[in-house]
Amino acid sequence: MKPKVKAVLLIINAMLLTLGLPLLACGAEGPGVDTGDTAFVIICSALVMLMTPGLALFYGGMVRRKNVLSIIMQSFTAMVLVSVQWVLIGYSLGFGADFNHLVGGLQYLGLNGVGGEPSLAYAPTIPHQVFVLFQMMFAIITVALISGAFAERMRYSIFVVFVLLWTTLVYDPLAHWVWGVDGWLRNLGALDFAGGTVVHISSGISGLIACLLLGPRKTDGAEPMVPHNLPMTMLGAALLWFGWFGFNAGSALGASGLAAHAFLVTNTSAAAGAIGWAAAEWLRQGKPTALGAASGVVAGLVAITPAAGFVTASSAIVMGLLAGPLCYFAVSSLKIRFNYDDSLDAFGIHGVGGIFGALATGVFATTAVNSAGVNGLLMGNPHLLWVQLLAVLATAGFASIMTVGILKMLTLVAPLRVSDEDEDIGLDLTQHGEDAYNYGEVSPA
Amino acid sequence: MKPKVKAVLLIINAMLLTLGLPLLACGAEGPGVDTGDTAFVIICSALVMLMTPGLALFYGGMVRRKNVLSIIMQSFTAMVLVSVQWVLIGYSLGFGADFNHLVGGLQYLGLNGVGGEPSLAYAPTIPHQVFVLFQMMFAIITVALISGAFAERMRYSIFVVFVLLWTTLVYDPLAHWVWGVDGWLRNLGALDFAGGTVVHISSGISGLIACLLLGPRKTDGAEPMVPHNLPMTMLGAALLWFGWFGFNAGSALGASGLAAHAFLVTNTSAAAGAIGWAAAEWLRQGKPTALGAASGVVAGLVAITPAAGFVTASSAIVMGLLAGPLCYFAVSSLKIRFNYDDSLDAFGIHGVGGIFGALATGVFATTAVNSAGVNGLLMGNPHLLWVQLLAVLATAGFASIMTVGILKMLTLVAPLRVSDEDEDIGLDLTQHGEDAYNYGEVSPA
Amino acid sequence: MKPKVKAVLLIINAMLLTLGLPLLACGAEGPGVDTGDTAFVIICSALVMLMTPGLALFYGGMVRRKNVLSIIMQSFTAMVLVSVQWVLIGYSLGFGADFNHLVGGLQYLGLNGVGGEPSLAYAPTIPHQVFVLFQMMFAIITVALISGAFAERMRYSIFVVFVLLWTTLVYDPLAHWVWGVDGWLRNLGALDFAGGTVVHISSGISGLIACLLLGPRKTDGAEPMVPHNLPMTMLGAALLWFGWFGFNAGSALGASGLAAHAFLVTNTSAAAGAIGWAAAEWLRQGKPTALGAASGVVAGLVAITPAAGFVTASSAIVMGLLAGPLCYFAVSSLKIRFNYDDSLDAFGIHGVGGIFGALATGVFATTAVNSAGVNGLLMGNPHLLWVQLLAVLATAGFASIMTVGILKMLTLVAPLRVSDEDEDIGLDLTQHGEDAYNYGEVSPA
Amino acid sequence: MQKIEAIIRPSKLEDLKAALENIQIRGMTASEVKGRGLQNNQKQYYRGREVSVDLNPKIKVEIVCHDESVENIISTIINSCRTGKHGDGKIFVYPLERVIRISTREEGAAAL
Amino acid sequence: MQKIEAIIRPSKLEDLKAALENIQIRGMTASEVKGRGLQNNQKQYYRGREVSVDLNPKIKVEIVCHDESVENIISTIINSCRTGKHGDGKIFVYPLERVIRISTREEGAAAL
Amino acid sequence: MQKIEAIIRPSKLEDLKAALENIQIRGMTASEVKGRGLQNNQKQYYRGREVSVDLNPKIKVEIVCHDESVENIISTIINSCRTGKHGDGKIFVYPLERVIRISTREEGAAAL
Ligand SMILES: Nc1ncnc2c1ncn2[C@@H]1O[C@H](COP(=O)(O)OP(=O)(O)O)[C@@H](O)[C@H]1O
Ligand SMILES: Nc1ncnc2c1ncn2[C@@H]1O[C@H](COP(=O)(O)OP(=O)(O)O)[C@@H](O)[C@H]1O
Ligand SMILES: Nc1ncnc2c1ncn2[C@@H]1O[C@H](COP(=O)(O)OP(=O)(O)O)[C@@H](O)[C@H]1O
Repeated sequence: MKPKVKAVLLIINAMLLTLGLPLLACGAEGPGVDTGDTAFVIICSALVMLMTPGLALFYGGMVRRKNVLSIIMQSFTAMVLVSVQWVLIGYSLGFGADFNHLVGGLQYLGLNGVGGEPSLAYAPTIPHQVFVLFQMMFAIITVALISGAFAERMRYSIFVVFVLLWTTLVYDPLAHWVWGVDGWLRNLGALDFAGGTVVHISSGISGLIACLLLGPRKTDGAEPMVPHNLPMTMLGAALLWFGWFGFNAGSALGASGLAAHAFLVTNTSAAAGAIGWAAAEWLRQGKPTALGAASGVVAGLVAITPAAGFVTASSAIVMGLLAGPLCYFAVSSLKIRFNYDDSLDAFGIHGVGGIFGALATGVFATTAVNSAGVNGLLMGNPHLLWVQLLAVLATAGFASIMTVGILKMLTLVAPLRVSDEDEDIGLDLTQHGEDAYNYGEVSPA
Repeated sequence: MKPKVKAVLLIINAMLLTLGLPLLACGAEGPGVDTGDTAFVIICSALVMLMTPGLALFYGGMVRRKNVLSIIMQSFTAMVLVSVQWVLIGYSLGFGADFNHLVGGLQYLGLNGVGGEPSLAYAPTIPHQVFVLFQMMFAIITVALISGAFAERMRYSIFVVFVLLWTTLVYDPLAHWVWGVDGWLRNLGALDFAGGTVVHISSGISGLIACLLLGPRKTDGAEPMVPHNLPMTMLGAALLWFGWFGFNAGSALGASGLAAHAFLVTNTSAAAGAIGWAAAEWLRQGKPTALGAASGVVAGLVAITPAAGFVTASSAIVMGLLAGPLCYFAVSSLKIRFNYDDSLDAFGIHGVGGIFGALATGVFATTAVNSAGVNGLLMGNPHLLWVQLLAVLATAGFASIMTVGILKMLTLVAPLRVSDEDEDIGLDLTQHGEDAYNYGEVSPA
Repeated sequence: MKPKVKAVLLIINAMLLTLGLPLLACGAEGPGVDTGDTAFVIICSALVMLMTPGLALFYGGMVRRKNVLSIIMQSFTAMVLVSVQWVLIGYSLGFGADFNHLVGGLQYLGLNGVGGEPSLAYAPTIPHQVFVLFQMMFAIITVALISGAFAERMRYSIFVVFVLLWTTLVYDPLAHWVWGVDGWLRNLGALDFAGGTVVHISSGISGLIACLLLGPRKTDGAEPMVPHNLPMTMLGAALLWFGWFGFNAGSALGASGLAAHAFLVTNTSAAAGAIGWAAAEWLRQGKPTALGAASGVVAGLVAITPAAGFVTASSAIVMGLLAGPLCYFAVSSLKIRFNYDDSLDAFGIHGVGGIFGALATGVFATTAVNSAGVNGLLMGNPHLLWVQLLAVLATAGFASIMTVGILKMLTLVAPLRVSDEDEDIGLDLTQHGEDAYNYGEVSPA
Repeated sequence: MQKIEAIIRPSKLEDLKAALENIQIRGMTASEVKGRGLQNNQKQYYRGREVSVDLNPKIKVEIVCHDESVENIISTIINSCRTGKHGDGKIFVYPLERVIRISTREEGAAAL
Repeated sequence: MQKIEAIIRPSKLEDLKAALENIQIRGMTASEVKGRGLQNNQKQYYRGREVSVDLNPKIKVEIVCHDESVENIISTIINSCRTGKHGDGKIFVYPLERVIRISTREEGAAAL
Repeated sequence: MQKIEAIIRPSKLEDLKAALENIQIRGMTASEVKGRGLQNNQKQYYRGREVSVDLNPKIKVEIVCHDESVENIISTIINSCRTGKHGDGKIFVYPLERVIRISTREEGAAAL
């Protein structure tokens, strides 16, 4: 071997060691692994992964054409960065051995010791790696969701740093609070089947904070801010709906009756959410819109997320029917009233719908559905509702403070927004040097 | 608790009870549940769910740009309404205890008694809820398919009512006839592996009836009726093909060799259908089209649907090769000849392809593939073909009569079509108050 | 029965027999079938199937609008033709009993003898047909990949024949070499977990050869060659990423820890590939592009494909981080330097990324991940790297020679390219008689 | 020679083409434009926000013709594109200095 | 009567519409065009290939008006569309022979 | 000053831009139009239905220039856009009353 080559190899080898990734036997299955459960959760992970591109289209169709690549790119960036961050440190912070009920320890750094053996604490019938994968997809979409709040104005380089800081400092600890063994919200008895607080409230609230800090999009002299491609948004909503089955049913962590139940109530609430939103539009505007139906689907999905393993199908209908109009009200009245520019309603749908869902879980939960759950208000246990409220407040409070901190810190380094002129020209050209569409013959040269 | 709050809770509680949804333990698995089969059918349900958005794009690309949201919205509406209807009453009408061989009883109203225990009669190795989910997705797509026949002219409010009536009065009983224990067509020995009669013939024939009753689209002064976005249609066809694996292979209700076989012949027939259609075009027009290939895929998929568990791969090739040109003939000659405006060929492909498939099942079925099946004509049993013919006629007759009844009744209430002026402006704007695309800088304000 | 009908039936029957497809019992499961593994590999097959439409969009967005249907149609054509070819002969050539270590025998012609019993040699826990399906999807996408190299200029009829010849004469033997029992590269100990050589090197190299033989696209007077619809490309990349989980994890042929490991490293390398590519762009151009991120994802996926079951997650990060910039260099500098018109960089990404991945497998492989694997250079075994190099050279050599042969032969029959005038007008209109988009009111009449 | 420029409703283009062929006029150039004037705004809704669209889609048809055909073409346009409601559009007539056909280099009347 | 044709930046259209309404001018026809001139090219990147785009998106606004309004409209356009940098666009004024409203067959001043 | 308006084949735009730069003409405005005339219709097929497309895609290029440049520009257009077949397009020349540059308020020759 040439010395130069040898040197390169040594460096690479050193990188590997620094990354701390052990060379352990992943192929070997531990006892207790069930192939059906494993197949199910692996495929569910793929489904959840598809939600982020779905979100990219859902959001992408709603922005003006000059910003469509920038918003899609933000979702891709979340996928790309969090995928690596999760392997290196994120999983460990979320699910490593508990530290003060607040965050996971560093034992799983670089997925050290995570292999084919099930994690008995988290998912005893599937390889530990499958649990890691499944959770990774949740971390990805959460930070991608936030991008809807400050769409069409944030500098791409700021976004890159924001993603890394937010997922590490906000998402990972929150995941530990709610799902980690000995996390304080979990210990308290807060119910969050598939991530209502961790995913939706945290991203929705952070989005609200971020759009307040960045300020509204320039409106004078701007073309009207209407969605540039609604069929794209509809496709995105459909992919979100599809992937959400993986999100909620997969959270049963096995191919069980509970998974089927979660799937059923998820679908039911999505449908009821669309009915509720479209009905509200029909009453108020005289016409139900396609964007409204799609938004209602998402509202229904958000609302049922914490509840999917704990409530009945009829409760899911009620929750969806309430969540739709509630979010419609948030995006059409609340936003105008308080005059913040949550461009694509990350707060209006994920924040509001998530808070509603967390509280509704406290109302509708019943152990008849899931003996591992807790009864809610309607079953005569008002206590759960208070616990849920506490979880909501803790999540919202933590997410707000941290997001303010992160963004204020970033402001010291560089402006968060693109210049007015760049905003005018559009982020696709100015941040990425690309034009999304070149249909016509009079195309660039 | 405040009395007002208490009242609201009481009302909600009452709603739940009225809905009749029991609070039973869904998480508990019965004996005999196989996690592999369960994983398989749950994921297949998700795949089938994705077919309806796939259809929305398939259809959406073919309409004029001013109607694209309206047709997508019709598919979403089917998803949304049938999802709730199925939980409340649809499943029970289809699969409840037999009533006179014609319809299911009301015992499963609100999914009462449907939980994690398998339904021994329908799917003994998966939780009952999984069977409910899987069948729900079939009910959804069936009514969505019809929308292709009267695209670009039906009032949205009429469509909403039509969906609810048609799925309840036509689909649910038909599902019982063919698949329900003691349903009369099932008792007769009619073979329909994955829904050729129930899904495709019923929707195709109903579409034909509906487009005859509504009358053709306005053509004078109209822009030429060419597809506005064929790549969208190609994507839709791909999603249909993908989801159809869930549709046909999932109908084995387990991760079995039969499922694999159904998957294989499904794919084979889809491919052969495209070859057949494109070859017919090449011969007659001199050029094979992309839309033709996509349409041929769908024709092949429709044709193999009733046969997927009963015929060999070579029969699938033959069936696809025949189905493609047959449907091509139906949409290009028959339609012109009889001068009905089946806008997107719901009848031409699903009706004609479905009837062909049902009969071809009577020809090609062999117990060598599936011992639970019956031999067909080629195996020396002409009887099956007669049974299949009877099933076709019964389905077509029932669907026609009911669709006429439903639409005639609706005519009494309100006009089925939008006004000529609204048709001119387009359904997106007039029915939904939205514009699908706002690409240009000269966009609305 | 009428004599005419009888004659038709006889002919069809004869066709069936000629096709040689046996009428065997597919529903019957053999012993050793695991429903979890079966569910997993069936669904993975569906995921891999979706990659080809994903590729169609990925490629479709990059061509000029006048050629978008033509490139999508090429992917569909690959799906359609190879689906039938595989059933009739392809599978047998790839996986039939070894003949001289070079190609499979004809015993599985028409899938003769392939049923519900597992193939002990290839996949002992799933029905044989599932293995057939899974492998079929690989054959389909491989030939579709090539189309990117000669996009926007090949005659459609030539493409049809090329697909049939190439898949039969190049892909099927190659699959046997690498994966077939007793194939010579497999015997040699070359590692190719999910198809780096068979799929990516073979298609990339063949693409290079083909674009050299066809010559570059006309550039004088042509509109600038910029992607016509980048959101379409991003969606395509997302579907590729999603489907690739089936491709790589499914290659474990069971729902095992190895599958989970392959999924994990696949995702990691995809993410690292995007980071690497975008970082290279950022350094060199000052801006990272969305197309660059998507291309980097694909580069990372290509690179990890042969290695997915053999390397650690940290190696996957390193491989991705190297593959991204390497492919970026290939498409932006190498291509300019050597002045070949690989329109959509089939060689630049699949060829270059595939060769890199195969060699990197020789460097990073470790039996700690998979005891059925071999240690690579970094674990002190330089031998594997030589074997991998040999596999690369053999694959590249064979693919080049055969592709030259096939295309030279075709040149004798007809010109490979469309006329200059047709190239100018676009392939959609001239080859397929269709216009992809008719958005405007000033549409064709 | 003169250029007649008609701004019409998109749904009238097919009728207009047919009517012009009846009077032996085939050559024309059409393009998509948006117009405002006395026609009512459209209402659109996006997440509860009402957007009033004051630029309506129109088609601009340009026909260059001999002076003596102008009157005939104008009345043909009016007859085929008129609904009597606001938004039917306008006809503008412009003077033209020269007309040349690229393929043959012919000028003037011969170029049409 | 004359036709004023303004080639402006896309981002100025809304401002221009508002400014024109202030001087009671509502009728106009707008369309998308691409222009080149002294304004700098844009740089785009596709797989490492730098593409220099020399046609910038612009909007063409056409306003037909009475001779006496021309001056007022021109200064309104300048005031609302001017940034002072290259690329602000041009105003062209053309003579017009006739104006007809299709819906009423009115000609001349009455047609506007 | 005059306005030269050329309707050309889309595939000739790049050639035309290059040819015009050779004679120091850079300013222009281009847009997409559809035209009919003597050029043959295209045939398209949708589910077996043959659709004859009589509006062919064209590009309209508008160049405002000094009277003395007109001749030179016209021959440049013809030279770079001519294939000799029907469908090459037309050149129309219009009189112009005024030209103003928005960014500087300059008028006339200075505005180009
Ligand atoms: N002053 C004007 N200059 C240029 N175009 C105009 C003018 N006024 C109207 N138009 C065009 O004519 C179209 C129709 O005009 P409008 O006033 O709405 O109705 P009417 O058809 O009754 O005149 C407008 O949409 C616009 O495109
Ligand atoms: N000679 C010309 N003929 C027609 N249009 C022109 C001409 N010169 C410029 N334009 C149009 O005016 C726009 C602005 O011109 P440009 O020279 O870039 O900047 P400025 O606004 O300083 O004049 C161009 O994009 C083009 O659309
Ligand atoms: N009378 C006309 N008025 C306006 N535009 C015309 C006229 N005749 C032709 N054109 C435009 O010129 C283009 C080319 O004309 P055409 O007659 O097809 O071929 P040629 O190039 O031989 O004149 C048409 O597509 C149309 O855009």
